[in-house]
Amino acid sequence: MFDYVWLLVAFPAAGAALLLTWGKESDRFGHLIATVASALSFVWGLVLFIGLLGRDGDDRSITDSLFTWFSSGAFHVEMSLVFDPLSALFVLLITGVGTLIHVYSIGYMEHDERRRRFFAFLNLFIAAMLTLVLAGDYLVLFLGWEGVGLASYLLIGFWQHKPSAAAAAKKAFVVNRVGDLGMALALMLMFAQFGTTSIQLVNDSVGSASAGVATALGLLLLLGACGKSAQVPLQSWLLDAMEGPTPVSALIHAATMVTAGVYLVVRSSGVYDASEVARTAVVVVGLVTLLVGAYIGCAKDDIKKALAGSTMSQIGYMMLAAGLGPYGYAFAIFHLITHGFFKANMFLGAGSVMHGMNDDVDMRHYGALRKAMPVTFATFGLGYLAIIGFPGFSGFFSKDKIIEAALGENLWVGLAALLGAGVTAFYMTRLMAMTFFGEKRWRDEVHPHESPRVMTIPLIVLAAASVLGGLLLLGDWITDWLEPVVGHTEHHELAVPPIVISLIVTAVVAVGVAVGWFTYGARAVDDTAPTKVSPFTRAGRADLYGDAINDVVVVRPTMALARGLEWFDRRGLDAFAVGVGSRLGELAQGLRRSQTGYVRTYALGIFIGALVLTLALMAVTF
Amino acid sequence: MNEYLALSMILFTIGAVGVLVRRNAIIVFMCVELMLNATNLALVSFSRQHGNLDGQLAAFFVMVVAAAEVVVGLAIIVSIHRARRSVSVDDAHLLNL
Amino acid sequence: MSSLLPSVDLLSVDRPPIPAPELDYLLLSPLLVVAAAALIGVLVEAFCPRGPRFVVQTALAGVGALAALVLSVVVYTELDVVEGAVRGIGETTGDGSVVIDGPGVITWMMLAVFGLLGIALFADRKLEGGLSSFTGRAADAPGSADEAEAQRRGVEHTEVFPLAMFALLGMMLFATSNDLLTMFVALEILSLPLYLLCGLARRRRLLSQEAAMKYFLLGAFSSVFFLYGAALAYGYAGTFSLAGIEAAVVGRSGDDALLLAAVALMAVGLLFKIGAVPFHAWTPDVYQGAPTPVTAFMSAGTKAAAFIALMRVLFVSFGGVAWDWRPALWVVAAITMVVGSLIAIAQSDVKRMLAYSSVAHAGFLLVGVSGAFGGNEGGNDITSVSSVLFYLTVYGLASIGAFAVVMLVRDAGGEATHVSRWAGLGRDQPLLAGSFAIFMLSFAGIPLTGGFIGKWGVFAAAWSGGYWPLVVIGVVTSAIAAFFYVRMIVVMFFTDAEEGGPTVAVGGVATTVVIVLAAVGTVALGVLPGPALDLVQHAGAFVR
Amino acid sequence: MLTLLAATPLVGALLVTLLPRGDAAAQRRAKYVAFAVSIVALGLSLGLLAGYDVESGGYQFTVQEDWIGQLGAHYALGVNGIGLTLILLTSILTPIVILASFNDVLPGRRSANSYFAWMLVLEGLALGVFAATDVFLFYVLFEATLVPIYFLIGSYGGEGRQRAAVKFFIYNLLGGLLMLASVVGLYVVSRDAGEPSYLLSDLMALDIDGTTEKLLFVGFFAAFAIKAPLWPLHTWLPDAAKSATPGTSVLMVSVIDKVGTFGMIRWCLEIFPNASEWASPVVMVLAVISIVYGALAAIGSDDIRRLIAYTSVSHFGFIILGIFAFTTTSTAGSVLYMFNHGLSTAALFLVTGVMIARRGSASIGAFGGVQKIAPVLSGVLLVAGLSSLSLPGLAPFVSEFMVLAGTFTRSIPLATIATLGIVLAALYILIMYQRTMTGPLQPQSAVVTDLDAREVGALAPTLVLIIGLGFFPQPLLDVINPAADRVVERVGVGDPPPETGVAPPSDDDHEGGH
Repeated sequence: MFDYVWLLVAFPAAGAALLLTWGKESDRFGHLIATVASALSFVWGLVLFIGLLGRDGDDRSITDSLFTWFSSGAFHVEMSLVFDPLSALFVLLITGVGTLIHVYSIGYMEHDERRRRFFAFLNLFIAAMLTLVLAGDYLVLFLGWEGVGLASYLLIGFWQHKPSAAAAAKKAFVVNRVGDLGMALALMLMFAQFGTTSIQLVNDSVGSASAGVATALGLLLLLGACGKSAQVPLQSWLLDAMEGPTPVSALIHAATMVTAGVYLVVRSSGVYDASEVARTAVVVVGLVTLLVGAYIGCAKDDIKKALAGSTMSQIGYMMLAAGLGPYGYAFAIFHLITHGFFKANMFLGAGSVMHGMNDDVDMRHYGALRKAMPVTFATFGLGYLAIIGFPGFSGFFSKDKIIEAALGENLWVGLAALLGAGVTAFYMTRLMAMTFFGEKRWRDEVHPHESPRVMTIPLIVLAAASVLGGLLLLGDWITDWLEPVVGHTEHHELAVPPIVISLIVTAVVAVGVAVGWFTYGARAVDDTAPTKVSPFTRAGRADLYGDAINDVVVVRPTMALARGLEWFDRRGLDAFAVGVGSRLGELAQGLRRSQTGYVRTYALGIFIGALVLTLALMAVTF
Repeated sequence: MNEYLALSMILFTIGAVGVLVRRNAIIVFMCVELMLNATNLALVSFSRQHGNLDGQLAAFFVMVVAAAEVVVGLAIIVSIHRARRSVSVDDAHLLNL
Repeated sequence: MSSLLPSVDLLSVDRPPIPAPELDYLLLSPLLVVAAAALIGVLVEAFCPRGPRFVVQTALAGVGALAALVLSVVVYTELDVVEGAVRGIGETTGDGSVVIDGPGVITWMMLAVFGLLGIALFADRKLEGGLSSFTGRAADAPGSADEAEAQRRGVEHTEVFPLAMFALLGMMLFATSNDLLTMFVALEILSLPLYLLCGLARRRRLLSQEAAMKYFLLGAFSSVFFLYGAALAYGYAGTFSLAGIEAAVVGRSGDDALLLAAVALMAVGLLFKIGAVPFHAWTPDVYQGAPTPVTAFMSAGTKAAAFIALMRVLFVSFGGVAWDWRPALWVVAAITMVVGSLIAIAQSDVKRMLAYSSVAHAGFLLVGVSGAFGGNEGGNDITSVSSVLFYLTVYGLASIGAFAVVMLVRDAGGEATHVSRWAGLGRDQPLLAGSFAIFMLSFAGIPLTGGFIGKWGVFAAAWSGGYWPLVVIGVVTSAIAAFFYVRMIVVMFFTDAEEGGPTVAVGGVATTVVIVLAAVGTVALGVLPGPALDLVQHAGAFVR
Repeated sequence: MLTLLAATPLVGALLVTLLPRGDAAAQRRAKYVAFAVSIVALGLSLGLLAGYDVESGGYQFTVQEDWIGQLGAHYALGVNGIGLTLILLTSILTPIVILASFNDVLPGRRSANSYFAWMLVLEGLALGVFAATDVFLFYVLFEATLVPIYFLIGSYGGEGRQRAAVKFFIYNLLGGLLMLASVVGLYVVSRDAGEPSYLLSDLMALDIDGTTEKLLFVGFFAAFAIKAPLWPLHTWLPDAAKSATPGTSVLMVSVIDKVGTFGMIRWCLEIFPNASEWASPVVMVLAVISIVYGALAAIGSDDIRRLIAYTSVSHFGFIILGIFAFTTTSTAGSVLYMFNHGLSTAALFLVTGVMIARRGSASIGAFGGVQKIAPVLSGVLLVAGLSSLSLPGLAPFVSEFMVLAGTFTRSIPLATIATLGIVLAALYILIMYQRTMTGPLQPQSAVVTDLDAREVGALAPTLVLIIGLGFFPQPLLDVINPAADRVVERVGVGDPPPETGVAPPSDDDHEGGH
């Protein structure tokens, strides 16, 4: 019975289909259907997971070949799902967090007249995301990949009446498409090289291909990963994506979808193992994004954007880990999972705050909310401790391991990661302080209140997970668990024992917290953003000019080219074709004038014609 | 022999040029007749050259045809003259372009 | 001719008896019956009272043409098969002055059909309120009191029927003449009546007379060129007989300059008749000025007769120097297609547009001629002759049909030939406009109309003769030409009628029948051209 | 069978023409009859599909009669997988178009009878074109399709229809006539080799000398490239699409333009394999230019109908690219693409047609926030648009990917540039969607009411097929593959083998059991 992997996808997919086609009468209970679908998926995932636990390490993989998607010539694509240790973890994360967010959304979206559709899209997302992680073929993965992109597009732009939301949705999709370019080319390269796009086969055979192929594959996949995971240089869409309803930000743009890039890299371990260059590229991308994200996180007053910057940064950590090779894969996934918990927790917390603050997102209008919203404060606080890596909390273990691994790889990389940890502590402290501590800076009409039970219970559950997530590392469980997928992890021998590194990290974090507290917690905060700020702050507020650069380098030239070509097509190419016609018309008018009506002219024509004809015939011969 | 042929060609050309330069329809028509007669000259001289009578015979046919043409042609020109009081070929250019 | 009279000194006292030429009356019967119809027509004109004269003349001409058609069919079945270097059917008669062969007889049939259709149009008296389309009394000055008086009294020129029969006779003889002198005489027999017919329009008489004068002067001018060419050919070969000239050309027994000049000058005369550029200038003026029934008849008939004559001269007599004249013909064909199509674009008068279209079609036909393809060894192929015969048939049908429609679209001043006056015709008269559209599509060479198969044939002949670039020019020109045919359809179907648009007169039954027959024929020849193609292929080459 | 199929719409057209015209009831009757006829045709072609032996591939349901012996022309019909696919497309789309066009406002006092009759005529001719296995018959029907479209645009279209109709006609006629030159040449070649014959099978057996083959190829290709349309011969399409009714546009772009790409496979590749190979570098470059150029021009368009037309230029670029890449995958992908593009473009034209008709303007700027008042309409537009940008899970993705993957094995640079098209596709669709459907409702757009039941009924089948074929394209591919195999074999280039082989998956890999 354990091979019904497809049921995992089927529940939410059916939910989505049902809700999208059912009429208005399902408005009343549509959200329940969606939540149940997601929960069923979670339960079934749990059953399968337990089934997997009961097996030997070598046998922990269920392949469910559904049908041939398409097959032509040498190209054969099987619609196959693989439930193995890696995808199992993801399934649980996605359906678990997903279900909680469904529940939360019941409250959050209560007054939205299009709530049914919102839940349909959420279900669609769950289905697509599960397809992504369960795929046994890169093309099926791509199906899920684009499916989550679509769901993300729909949900970012859910409040379509806001032009900014619609624009953000489009931007997310288009930027992701740039990444997809890499994905698509990688898929083609696989087909050309190996005649298949099966994940298993490609990763098994990539070692026997030339290094160039592995590098190309690695870089192309990385491009795809950058798009989906908002890594530099394709990071710009994520901040705008915060236009979506907050549960969406929590589920898609924090906990699950944006980590798909990390999943892709880990899933393609065979490719990256075969190419040093590609691995290095992953590390560089991860590192840069880690710092850029953190930097942006420090400069934002919008609570969701600050969290979004943090998300970029944390995914940077994961990428960094994934780029470290077999040693880092497991830690990347580990951090991914813990991050999924605490970031979802904090986003939902932020949503709860906004719920109480009439959807205001400016932290400068918050302050002292810890009393107005005790549950939210408590759960958010736990998430905060987890993300900054407070000892004992999940983030402590996961981030620690990455920094440790990075140091083992390269001192400078490690130091940069360490710096990132300090900055993380700073901006998260800033966020905490501005939101929950200090003076009230509420607007007059705002009366903060705690959110309803349906929203706080998920917060509590997630907070618990944020605290306890570190348990996965107990006895190196997670590394052992993932070993069949990502290969054996060799422990790096470091110059200093791990405990020393932990201490250093904790110290750096403490410094970050202190700076943050003394800047924002202990002092009064302006309720409008100061305008006289350093260029560094301005750069941070402008997302380090990511949009501006895109605009100048890509968007405007493309649009100008498009408009120019359209003009050229009408006034140039078509005008040429039509012009040939009009020239012929003019020529015709000219020739027409030869018909003067004078009989003597006609006779002249005959005479000259006769003369020419005679001479021509003579000329041919003589 | 060649002299006759040359003369015939000259007459033919004169006739042709006459058609091109004269305005009076009657004279234009006479020029065509001149060309016909140039042809007759050529026919007769070729007949002489080849020593058979076909050419000379043909000349008679041509004369008959020319007479028929006169009949038709004058009828047309006269009717135009009645309508327009003019036999200038340049006056008749209503049909053009 | 050479044996018509013994070549001895005429002054000699000792005269041998003159043998009468041997005539095969059966083979000549189509010619004879048309000639008889024409001559009887003259007598009818003289002796029949005015009252029934129109009917009698119509019937006489109709019967004559019909008899010619039937007899042509009979003759065709009687033709002997000729084997040898030239594969064909037929034989010469009249001491070699006339050749009755496959292509010739098929042209007879074609001409007889065109003649019948033409006569039917001539006979329509409904359009002008009981009078024919021809002027009542040509001698009256236009706009004079006499004219009005003649109009009132209902005077009619019934001479048009014998004239048409004479022209038909000329055409038929032209297509089957086997020596240059006969050909010249036939040329004049066909031309002179047409000159007169052109000047006989009831409406717009000044234009009509002008057309007649232009046609006459230019026609006479060009036929002199033909004659002079014939004289030079005689000078080269010492005979007028086509076969004799062929023998001389093959033997290269004379002066090449003479030969080439002969080819060129005779070509001028013939190209004038078919309306090839630069000898085409008369076409638009005459087509426009002439009474529309006459235009219909001569556009189809003259072209057919002249093309057969052109090919007969070029292929039979001058086949031996084909490599000299083919390139020139290539150029003429190309120029004719291009110029004809281009100027047609700029026309705003339907009749004039059709005239230029006829020029363009002359170009397409010349494409087939310049291919000069006589078929592969032993094959039963589409040759230049057969493709041109087929093209002439479909062109003639569509042309007569189109001009017949022009007759019906009228306003107070007679035929409304300005294109803009045709706006919205498709809505009011879908069948009439639909027929006209069929003719236009056939002219444009759209599949499922005869015009398409026709174009296909001449292009195939040209390609077979190695002239594929000409084929490419031909197809590109077809696209240009399509523009004005399509524009007519746009005007008729897509444009809303202007105020006081033309009324479509109800023509006589005969006119309707003509249009229907032409339309049906055009479509039939497009959908199932097999039998017709069989016929023209079976005709084989010219017999000499 | 094929004759019956093609004749059904033609007879139906005659019937509809002869039905009484005039009052509303008569018009309604004409519409129902036309719709019923098209449904019958659909039933027949489904019967064809059912009776088609997928295993054996090849031409089936063949008919062959002499038509014009002297020319070597036959009345010869037959379908292989490629022809069958397009026949299905034609007979699926026609009823949809007819249903969707029920309430088209026709200019002047033109009758609905002729409008629907012309549509049926077009369907009949298109079915014939896809079934013809004789060049002459094909050519005749190919050219004949110009007439109904010409009338559909010129007589029933919107602003600028006459000009667009004439432009369409002359442009396509020019192409057709160039092909005629080659058709004539083919006759000469075939005759000189023995008996003239235009049968595909006979022509394939011909041994044409190199230069002649190239010449003849160019004539055929020019016609198909204009029809398809390939850059830079595409400029008739935006104008035609702008002026035609949506239904006409669908029939024109989704069905008739496919004759171009179909012709490339059926005639260019099969009769002139060597010349096709000779031309393929140039053609592939032009195809890639089409892809990028069409997409960019679509981004720059303000008129929705022109935009869709340009997207089609881009999509046709993919189809042509796949055909001239000469791999089984890309060829089969191209054929599938023809089908999918037909569906997706039909959905786009029809749904935007509804919008445009209600708003009275086709400018993107004339809409805004329509989603709020017409959620179903906007949903349909979104799905259609997403299929146009080849979202995985929707039908066009599979075909586009097959084309690209096949091309990639031939030329990496071309495939890479072509892949840019997927980014640009996202732009042109989403910009259009964003500007028309989202944001605050524009007051002028308030007239755009949601789809009614009939419109949903017309559009639903396309959406169902688009989604269904996105996941289950294999049944259709099973029909296409054998034919695609043969074509590639005919060209003789052969699929490039994978650079690095992989061990075939053994059954042991399926752990977890069944």
